[in-house]
Amino acid sequence: MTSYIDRFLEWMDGTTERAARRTAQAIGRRHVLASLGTAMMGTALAPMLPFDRTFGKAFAQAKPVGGYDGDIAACDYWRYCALDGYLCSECGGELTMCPPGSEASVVAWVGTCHNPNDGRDYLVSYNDCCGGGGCANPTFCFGSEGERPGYRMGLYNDINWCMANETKGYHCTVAVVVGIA
Amino acid sequence: MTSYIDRFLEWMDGTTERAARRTAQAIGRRHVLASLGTAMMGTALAPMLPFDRTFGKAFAQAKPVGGYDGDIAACDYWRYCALDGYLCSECGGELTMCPPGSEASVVAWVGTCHNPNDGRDYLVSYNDCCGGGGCANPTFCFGSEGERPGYRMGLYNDINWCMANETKGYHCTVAVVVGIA
Amino acid sequence: MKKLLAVLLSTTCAFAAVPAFAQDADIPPVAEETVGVKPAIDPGPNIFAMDQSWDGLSTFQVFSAEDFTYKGGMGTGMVAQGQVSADGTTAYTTSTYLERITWGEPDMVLQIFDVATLSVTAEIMLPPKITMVAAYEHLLQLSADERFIFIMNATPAASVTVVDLEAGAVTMEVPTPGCWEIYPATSGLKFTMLCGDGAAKTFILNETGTEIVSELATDLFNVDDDPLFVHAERRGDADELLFVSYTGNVYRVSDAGDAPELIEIVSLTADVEAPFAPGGYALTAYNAANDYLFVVMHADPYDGSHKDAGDEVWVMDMAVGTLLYRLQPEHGLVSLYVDDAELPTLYGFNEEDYTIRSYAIDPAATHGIIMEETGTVSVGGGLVITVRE
Amino acid sequence: MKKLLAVLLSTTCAFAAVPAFAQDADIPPVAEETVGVKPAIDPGPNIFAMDQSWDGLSTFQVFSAEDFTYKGGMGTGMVAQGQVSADGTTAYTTSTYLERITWGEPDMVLQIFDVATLSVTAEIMLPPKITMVAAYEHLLQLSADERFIFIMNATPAASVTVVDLEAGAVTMEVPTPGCWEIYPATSGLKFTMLCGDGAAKTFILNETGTEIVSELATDLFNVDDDPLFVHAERRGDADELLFVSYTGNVYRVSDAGDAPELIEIVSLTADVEAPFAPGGYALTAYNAANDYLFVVMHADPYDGSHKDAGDEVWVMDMAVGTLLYRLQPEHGLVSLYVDDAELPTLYGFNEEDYTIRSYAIDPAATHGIIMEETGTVSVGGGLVITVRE
Repeated sequence: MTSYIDRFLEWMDGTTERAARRTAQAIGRRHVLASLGTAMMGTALAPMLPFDRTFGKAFAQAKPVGGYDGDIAACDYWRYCALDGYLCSECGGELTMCPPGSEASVVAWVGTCHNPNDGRDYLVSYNDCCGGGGCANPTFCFGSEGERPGYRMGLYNDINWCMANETKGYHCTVAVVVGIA
Repeated sequence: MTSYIDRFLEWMDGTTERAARRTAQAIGRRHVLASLGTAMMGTALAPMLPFDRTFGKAFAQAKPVGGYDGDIAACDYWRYCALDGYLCSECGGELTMCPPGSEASVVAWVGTCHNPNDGRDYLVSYNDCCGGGGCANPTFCFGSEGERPGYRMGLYNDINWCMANETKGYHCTVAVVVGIA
Repeated sequence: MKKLLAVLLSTTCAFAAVPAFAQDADIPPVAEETVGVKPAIDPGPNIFAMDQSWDGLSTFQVFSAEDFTYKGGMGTGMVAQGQVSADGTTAYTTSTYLERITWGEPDMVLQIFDVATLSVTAEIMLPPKITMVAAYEHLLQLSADERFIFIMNATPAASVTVVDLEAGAVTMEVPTPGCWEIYPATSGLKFTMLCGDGAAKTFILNETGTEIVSELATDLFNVDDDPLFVHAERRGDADELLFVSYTGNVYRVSDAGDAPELIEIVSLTADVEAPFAPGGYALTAYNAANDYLFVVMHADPYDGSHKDAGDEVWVMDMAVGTLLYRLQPEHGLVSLYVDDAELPTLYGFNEEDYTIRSYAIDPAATHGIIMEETGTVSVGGGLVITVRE
Repeated sequence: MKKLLAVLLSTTCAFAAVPAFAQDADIPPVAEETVGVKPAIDPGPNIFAMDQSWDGLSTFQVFSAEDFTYKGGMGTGMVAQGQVSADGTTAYTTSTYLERITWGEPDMVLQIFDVATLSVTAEIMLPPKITMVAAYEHLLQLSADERFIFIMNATPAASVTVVDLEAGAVTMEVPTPGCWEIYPATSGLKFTMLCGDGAAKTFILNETGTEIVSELATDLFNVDDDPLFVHAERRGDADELLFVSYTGNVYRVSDAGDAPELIEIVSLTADVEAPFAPGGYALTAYNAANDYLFVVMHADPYDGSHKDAGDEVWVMDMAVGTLLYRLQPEHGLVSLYVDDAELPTLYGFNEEDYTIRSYAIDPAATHGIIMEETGTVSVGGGLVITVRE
């Protein structure tokens, strides 16, 4: 956690020197995103849903778990340790894929979650999906492990991470493993 | 009921000859309405809220009844026999007054309700209030006595009666006695 | 902004580049992933249901008709109506966007969606007259050949906006004073409406949808004594519409000619002693394979109960015009849809808990059961249910 | 349209002209009435609470602080923040209107409301950068003299938009990289922020709000080990801000000078054995008459529990810097507000059932009770509660 925050701080200070191996590729895809509505991996930045807006909404039925290393419909699934939002997997999307008709946020917040299956800690990017229609009966999860207020923007999960997209409406949130912590 | 409908039909057919004593006044006030946000009595036309959107909303606490001839917070209050909508009296307005910040619909639907206090049947105009903010915890009532589909527009309560206002957002509904049936 | 994002992106990638220090060396670590957008919904038959909002986003929801999975939603404006092409690939919505949500300039638009990608492919600005009303199937209707779409207006004066979908443009506004809902004919640019004087009226337009060629009315029903519900069914491919009245009569109306024609009135309740009446929203459904009309019915009707949820679903055999079955679903329903199979699947919307429920209908009661609940799904709204293969 | 309405109106009036045939001649009939608009809300102290929507209308709700009646709402855009002038007559909101609700051109606006009439009196278009985030008090702040208003932006780069309310215009955007939330000083065009490197930073602008005169940071806290909540209190009229940390420390910070200055850190939990920590949203409230800081606390904290509802409300006597009371409201709270009376009224938002609850606080426990629940009202949202006489 601390090392992640150090690195995040370096970015906040503008002092980071690390040139990422896939920067060019990522930027290229970001351009594609704007025109095609497909989207690429999020970034050092952060989160989303404000508070429980599920008031009065029914919870989703269980979904078949196939190929995942846990029940991705349950808020205690290991990747969701800092996820604050509706699960895209119940809004027409998948664990790491936004629903058709929406686009992935170009910025995202990051959590550091412990995977009980292999004992490792992972950096998980929580991208919001932007635009599109509403969900029908999504599970709302509200994890805040390692969460910090907006002064550590990349760890902040109260904010709409569609903020840097042209399409700014919040839809749901995906959880994407972007590295080992 | 039937005589009302006859008269409504006459209007629908464009055959009515009755010149109303307050037409000029009413029209004058309608013009005021547009500029000042105050509003006048509705008309031969009709209803409003589609179906129960209260799902998941708490019901309002009882309000003191003073001067009214019944519990105006209860959906079985006699005037509400064809009211389909949120009670404005619980949205910042009163039984016949829209909440501050909204405007009364310039058209409205009409119900014929029996007043158990005096044994008379009354014509009740259900005006929607338009614009303004939302309600906090309003009672939703859904009466359909004498209601007809849109082919009898003035008796129709599934439609947004803010349709003829410049401000078209639905807020809540008032119940105004406009005559004896 | 672009520069900033480049930095951000590089920072994330930097994280990913940090070498792993595995806790459990036997298990390979989870591979790095990339966020994406699911390019299309999964194939298979779909249930469409409109979740209307009156102060924000309405969603035309898409569920799998096989396992009730939520496939996603088409986001649209306030108080929306929805419609789907016969082949299920294209969806249409009309809705209102106000500049300041509850006030300000209204943009009233027809939006066309590609169902596979749940994406808007075109938007056509409409005269700002479209009716803002609960979801009803016949407020937004395609012409038989799906080249035109008809849109119900109320200002409160009633009219119909005609849009040429090929040209992507409004062709005309048909004045339809006192008439409501649109029942397009099986061919041509022609539709029938119900009117406030108890007539049904057929409007025929020229083939470019720019002129009224004919408008002829026929007395059909008594608005005071036996008003018709505006939700109606076409009897299969026939030039025949089936309307149900508040008191439980089924009106068979031919729309083959230039004017509507009453074929016959048959009663649902004639042979039933206890008082029952139809009620709900999309309260009827027609199954072509068996020539059955399903109707939501409630006991002990009273003036104003015509939108109440029904305790029973009655089945009329239209071939003989008699009541065949009285089915008792476990949950009260306000809207129905049925497919055209010989062993039909019936869908119902339960307004109490906001669910769509499916029922296997076995007319022969092979296993002793005519109606069996087979599934349920929570929805945002379901006053109109549409299913497409 | 005008002609049509004239006909409609005359028709209605015709109804009214029909002579009455009284059923009970002894009781005079109900007089004809006219629909109207209530010109203003009833007088008296008000509770303001933001009901945020992320896909439609947000409402800045107004309740009577005397009897909890709903006086009405100020309708505004999506993901709104709200603020109220010291005298309670003027309200401010910032929010986002997207052309197509979830997509399209964003109008990000400051709207100014007359509280009495719940009406928009002015709207100022903002640079489309305002942060779309849960309701927090210090994202939208008035300058001490209420001539300027400060608006938090995130693109995600942080900055503050400054609006001159007299001129009705944006004067500048202050870049505030890595810093968050706005704590205006008691005088001048000056505010302090918390920053991601653990500093607090004071920004001083020239008197027209067009230039940064000074920006000085001071190391204040450890973001990893003892992060501060961004909800904070001013200690009465003093040039002193009170921050609470995740682990339960109260940071007293002076903003009297050009740079923030740490006065003292005092612990809420030092003398408490069982593990407790602060948590919630507007999780603190300050009462000037008694110099008390109220803090929502929850038992058995863990990494990530800092937004959980609190089981207890702890009261720190700031005069001596020690924990004075541990109060146990019946319902878990996430946000507080307290007035400045000697016998204060405390307000709390219960996220479980979406209610605001009021509590009479009697520090002397005259009747043996320090905290007594006195009222409850259902609300659409209450993460920030504001009360004005």
